[in-house]
Amino acid sequence: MHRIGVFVCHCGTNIAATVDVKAVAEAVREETGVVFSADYQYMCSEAGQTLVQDTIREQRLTGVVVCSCSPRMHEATFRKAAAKAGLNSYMVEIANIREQCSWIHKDMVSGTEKAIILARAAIAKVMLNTPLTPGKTPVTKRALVIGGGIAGIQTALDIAEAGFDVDIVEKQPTIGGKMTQIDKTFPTLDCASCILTPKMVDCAQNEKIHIYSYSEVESVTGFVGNFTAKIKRKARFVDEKKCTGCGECVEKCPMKKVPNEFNLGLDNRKAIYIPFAQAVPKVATIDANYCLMKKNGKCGLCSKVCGAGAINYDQQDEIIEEKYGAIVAATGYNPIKIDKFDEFAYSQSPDVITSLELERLMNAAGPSNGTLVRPSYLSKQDDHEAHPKTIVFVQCVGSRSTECRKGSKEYCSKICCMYTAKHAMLIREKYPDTDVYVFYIDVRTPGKLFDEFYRRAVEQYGVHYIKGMVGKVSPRADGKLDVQGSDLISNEQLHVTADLVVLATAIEPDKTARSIGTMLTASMDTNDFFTEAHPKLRPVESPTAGVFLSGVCQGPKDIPETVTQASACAAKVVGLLVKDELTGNPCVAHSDELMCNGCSACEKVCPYGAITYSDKEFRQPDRTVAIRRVASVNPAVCQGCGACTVACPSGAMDLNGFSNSQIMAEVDAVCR
Amino acid sequence: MQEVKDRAKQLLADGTVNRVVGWKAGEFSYDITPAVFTSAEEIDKDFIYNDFCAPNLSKYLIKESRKEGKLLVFLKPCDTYSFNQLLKEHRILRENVYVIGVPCTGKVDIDTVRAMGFQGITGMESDGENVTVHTLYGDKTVLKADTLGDKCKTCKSKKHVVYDELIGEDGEVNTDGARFELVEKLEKMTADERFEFWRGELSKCIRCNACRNVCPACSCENCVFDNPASGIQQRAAVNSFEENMFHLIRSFHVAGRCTDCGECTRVCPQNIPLHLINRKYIKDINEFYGDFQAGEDTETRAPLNAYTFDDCEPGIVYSRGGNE
Amino acid sequence: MQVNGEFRPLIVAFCCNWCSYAGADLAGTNRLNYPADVKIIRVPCSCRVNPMFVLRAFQRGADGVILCGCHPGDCHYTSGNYFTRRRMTLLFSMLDFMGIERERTRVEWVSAAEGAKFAKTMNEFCEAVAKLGENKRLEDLRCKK
Amino acid sequence: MDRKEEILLISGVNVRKCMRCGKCSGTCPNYDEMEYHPHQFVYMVESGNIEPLLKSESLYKCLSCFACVERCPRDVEPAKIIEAVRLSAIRQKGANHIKAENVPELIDEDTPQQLLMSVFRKYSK
Amino acid sequence: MMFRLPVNRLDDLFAAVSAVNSLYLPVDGNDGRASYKKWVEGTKLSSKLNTVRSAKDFFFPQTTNLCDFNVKDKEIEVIDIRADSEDFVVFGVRACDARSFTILDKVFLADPIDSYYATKREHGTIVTLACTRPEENCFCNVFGIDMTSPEGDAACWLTDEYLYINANTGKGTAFIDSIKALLEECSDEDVKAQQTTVKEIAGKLPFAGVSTDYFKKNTLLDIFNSEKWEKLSESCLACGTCTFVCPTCQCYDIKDFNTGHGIKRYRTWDSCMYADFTKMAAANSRNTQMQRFRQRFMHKLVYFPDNNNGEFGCVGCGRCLSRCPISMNIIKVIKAFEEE
Repeated sequence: MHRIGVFVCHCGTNIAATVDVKAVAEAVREETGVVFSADYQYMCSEAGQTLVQDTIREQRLTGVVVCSCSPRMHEATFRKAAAKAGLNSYMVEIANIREQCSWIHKDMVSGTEKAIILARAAIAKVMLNTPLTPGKTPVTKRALVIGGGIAGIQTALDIAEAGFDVDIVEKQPTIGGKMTQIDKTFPTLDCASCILTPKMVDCAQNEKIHIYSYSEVESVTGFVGNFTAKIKRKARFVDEKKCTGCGECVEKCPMKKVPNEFNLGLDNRKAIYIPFAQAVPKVATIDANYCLMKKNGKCGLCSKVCGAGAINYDQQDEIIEEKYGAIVAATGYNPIKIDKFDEFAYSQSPDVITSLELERLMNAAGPSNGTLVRPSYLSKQDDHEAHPKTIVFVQCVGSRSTECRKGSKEYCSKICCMYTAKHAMLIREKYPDTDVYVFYIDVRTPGKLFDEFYRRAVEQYGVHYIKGMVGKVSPRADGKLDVQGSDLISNEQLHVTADLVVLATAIEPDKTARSIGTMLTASMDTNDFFTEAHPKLRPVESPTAGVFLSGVCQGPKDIPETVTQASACAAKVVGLLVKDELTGNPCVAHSDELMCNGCSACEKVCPYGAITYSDKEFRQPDRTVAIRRVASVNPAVCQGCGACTVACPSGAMDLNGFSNSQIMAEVDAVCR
Repeated sequence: MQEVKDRAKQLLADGTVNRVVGWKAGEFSYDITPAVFTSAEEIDKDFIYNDFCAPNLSKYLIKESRKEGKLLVFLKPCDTYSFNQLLKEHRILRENVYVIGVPCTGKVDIDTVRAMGFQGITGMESDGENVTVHTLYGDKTVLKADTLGDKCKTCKSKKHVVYDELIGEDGEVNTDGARFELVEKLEKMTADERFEFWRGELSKCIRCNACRNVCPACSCENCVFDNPASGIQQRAAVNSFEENMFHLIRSFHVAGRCTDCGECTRVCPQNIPLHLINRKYIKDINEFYGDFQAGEDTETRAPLNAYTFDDCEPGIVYSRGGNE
Repeated sequence: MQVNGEFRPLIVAFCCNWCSYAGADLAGTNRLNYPADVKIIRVPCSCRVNPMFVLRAFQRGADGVILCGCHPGDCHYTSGNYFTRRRMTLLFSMLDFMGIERERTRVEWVSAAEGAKFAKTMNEFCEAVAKLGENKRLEDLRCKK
Repeated sequence: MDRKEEILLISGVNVRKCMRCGKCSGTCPNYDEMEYHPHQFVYMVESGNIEPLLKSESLYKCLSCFACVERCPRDVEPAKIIEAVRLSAIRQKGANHIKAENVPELIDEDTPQQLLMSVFRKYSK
Repeated sequence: MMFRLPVNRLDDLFAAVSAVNSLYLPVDGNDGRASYKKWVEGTKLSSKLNTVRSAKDFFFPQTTNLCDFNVKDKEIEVIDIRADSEDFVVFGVRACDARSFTILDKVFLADPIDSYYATKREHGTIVTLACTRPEENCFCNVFGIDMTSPEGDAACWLTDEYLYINANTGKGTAFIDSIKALLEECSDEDVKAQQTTVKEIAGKLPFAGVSTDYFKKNTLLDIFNSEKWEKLSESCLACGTCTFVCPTCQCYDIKDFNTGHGIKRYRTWDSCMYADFTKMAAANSRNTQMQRFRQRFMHKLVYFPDNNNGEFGCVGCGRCLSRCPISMNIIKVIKAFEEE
């Protein structure tokens, strides 16, 4: 039998001025199940709460309705109060007779009448409430960071700083990511390696951080606080523990013609290699596709010269299983492939390059040792034609474009305007005799000191910015490039003879992001960027609890922004890991297996991947046993939106705290 | 069709399947019953496939495919859509089913024939073009096209979307949109006229559940209308509200899943054009969210379990005509 | 419902907890009037609203039903209101198809900051429904007093 | 229907998709011959400033090579707009070009009927 | 005593009856199917053999409000909502449906009497109409019903020129008295002639020779345990179509509906084909569709005759034959057993 107590708050005159609170208290006393009702000056006050608690004890209440201000104000207050008096906190309902009644109505009669109806609805609902206990799950105090670029590094460092173990999984032989390939950073023009490599070293030396380089995440199971990941450590045929990174093996390796991915194929490396001097871990890796020993079993030079005996041609891939409380996606980006953009002749002329290639050409550790040369002259850098006299930069190559057939992206890649200004400026500074043209659609420079930077390129360095787009680049027989573009300001078609054309290529999420997203049941947009839990308020969390986003995998961003987000992400991870156990929201969905059809409709609409299916045996009414596919909800992952309850045609899915019967009881009560 | 019979016997004989789900001849030519055949003798005696075999067999597979051994089922083009949809919802175990697609040129509907004025129909024969009707009061031959039921008059597809083998030629998907003509006609009426129309139709409902029980999309283990806990359990259509409620909720539950097989209207003892309700959903979905045919494949997300950022707003309903 | 010889509609408003319910609270905080005919039912997300709740409200005597949720793109649960949008578009289109007056149903996106919009929406909706008069087409006579 | 609507209808182009990058004009092989350039066609049609285009020789200078269509990053298809403006100009003059009663005298054994039909369709209102 | 009325004066007859009591008769709908409608000026009698739903509806409607009650804590107030019943006439009932009342009466008028049904029976006058063009589905003769001389309070025969009418009961006599001004007394020759012709057709009906002997000769348990049920029921959809169009099915369920300001207790037709039919607290007494399917036919062909001097619970109206979605029906069941 229900024993409901109803408490009507005056809220001073806030409610009492427009609602006859005594009449409300009296009216609800007539309701079936109500054994007590009272009005009181301030229900939320210490005394008001004591009144509730005393009544719960004296009247042995099974449910409490407080008619007061919005539940958004004091629901938690009254729930706590009830719990202290021994009543389950979810047996409390609030009737909002202030914000949604007394404050909007002027007339005492209709105000009172509505307050009574709202109270009845709350009573009808509380009669169907069931005591709920939030589930508790332990938290594994270790984080996994997928991707070891600047985003992953910063996130890992910050998590480690807070005292938690963190593993970085990086698919390349070294951490560092794209930033290692960049020469200088805008808008300060300081050297990228100079600021990045100390952080890489910090990672290596931090005892809380474990780096799995040359490794990939194979699978992830579990949920927030309790993930299990399988990590594949790809065989690098060099024992990481023994290798000292001396480079003797690289020196001796006879296989010299391997395209060097670090320099984007502008030069070559050996079959055994260390990507670059400051690599972390500084360990050699054998490229099995080129190694003579691996290919035909003849050579073994590296093994012979290795003093540490680190070479192991028989090394196998290794799978490591580890438990994590939180997972960070920091999978980064790549420039898109531009071989379908025939108009820019990228595939036809070596002197048409991407901006990232330009970074390598300008870098002291690059293929030209920092001297800007036309790639066609890389092998004859002394030639007087080697240095480009006229350089054309083309903006928005593959960005802001709907030409999906070419691999274009509809979004703005965000970083190109700034790095192009940087490139133009650096070139004009170092080689003042060079003419630099930048064809742009718009110049977008929001950011601290960004527009000033761009204006400096124009005003101090004399870079020619042309509002218009390049329509066509044609290589000439003499190796020069005819660039034809429009100048929309002067309404002319321009023809520039250039020595070098640099394409500001769009960036896209790394190809591995999609499969990692699937593994993590983290939602992604059509461009394969990870989706945030909330675009404004939860920008570094995935909708999947326990999965966090760091860096460009969430959307294009520059280095300062990446680092900001990486640290924010770490803060969120730490906020999770610092807890010993997670207290769930008990208002979650649950499936009645006896009614479930296993149709997967609920799974399709769940934004959190909280629903899984399994085949279960059921005793049929005719006493035979049948196997059916049924849904179950992981209460630790479910956030309680209720989308599944409506998608479910059989009504097997229901939501605690907002059940079908509760809402319908409220509907009935307000319509009575 | 002897070929169909022979193939069934062959597959039984070579052990590919241990039973056949097909159609069984009745007392007259038109009272066909879905049945399970386990031997060549049974097939010889009772199996039939002709222009009167309207029942869609796919829903039986929910139960049948969970039994021991593999079964053979014959599916007409429109039935294959239901089959696919049930596969998509994990209701049929595909590995236990051998599907043979059989051709269909539209099925003769007994109620349509009766509505043509025939009484005491003791038998019918179809040669594909014409149907000869034998009655207690004499014989007469009519055009087969005039005898088709609602589901066949506006056939959506003669193409089998799933099968292990095919008997006869595969046909084409019908894209002429003719099936939406009646829906369009209703849309053009005033709200009052539409209300009168539907009140007139739905007030005939006797809540026998034939539409629900025959519907391949209504495959719930326990229907909300049978479940006292659902809050909307109904034993009978007590009044006009409950008549509306049943058909509104039922159609909403199958929206985006209904393949438009037309069985609901075919079986309705009160001749209520229930398929129009489902077709309205299909038409709306096509117009609002792009063309979608439930059961066309087993992968595409149902329109109600999907969204795009720029879907139309519900206000689109208010900006359309037909509100005078 | 007749009050002093004047027809007053009964309006059931389903409001999502995170945006529209907060928007309704804000309307209250700012003392923005709207008719007492509106009774708000709180749901976690607009996507919690089952079509059967809407029909239930009409059955029990509501003259109009309005759903309020976060603006598309702002859903607390990322995607809930996108499903609501499809579901209710189709349901309301069907009600219209059945000849139920289309002005009796509405979906409106109201953010937590849009107290004024909430009040304005409710005023407009009440007026529109009042013009239609009593819900006769989806009523359940048993529930009439 | 006003001129702009007519052109948009004929071409089927959504000029609002243009982001003013100028790549069409950057790519146009007959740029210098034209008084108005592809991007201007798009812009001027969008702003309804169509009279100058109708009077300009540029209409007939476009080679219909479709380079602009191929290169446009937003799929605006400027050449179709130019073609539509051209058609619009022809239609405007149309009524004077050929009348039904003139057709019989044009018929001779060597002229395919189809040609006459298309001429009739294209050059009359 | 036979009376007649020229066919062209049928409307006058209906008008005269309607002037006193509500009159219901089969009317063609726009879909060509007949259903009972209340007569108003302009209503035309259907030319169809029979209605989709049976005349049972008038006496045992699909739903009946039984009473209202209000609950306040532990107090219950019961309100009898029955209004005074008015007399009514159902015209055009066929022989099969007329017989169904004999069967329903045995259920509802046996002790304890169902007062809701009894009241309706008391106030209703059934005027039957003899069949002239039976359908292939008709098999009333299997149960000894003569379609040419229907039961009911008064019976009618329709020829091209006249409507003949003859009273079977006191109520029927009263009915004829009430419209006597329109009628003329006549001989029964024309009626006899029509009966002879129609009986000849009836004798040739496809099911004229179907025998029910099997169900008389074999024991309940033998029939119950027969293996045939499995096969017969395998494609049953478990819908209630057969039950709801059946003139003799009489099972119902009692439900409460909370209106928000009181409880309405009502009864509705139920079907033994439904999974939750006679569901009890513990479970369901019939767990499989085979058992439920068997129940319906056992009831009509075995249980009911066992309790009612061998009278079958079926009148052969043929509705279930034409309406079953999967064309499984009582004739196929009878024939399957008779095969032995």
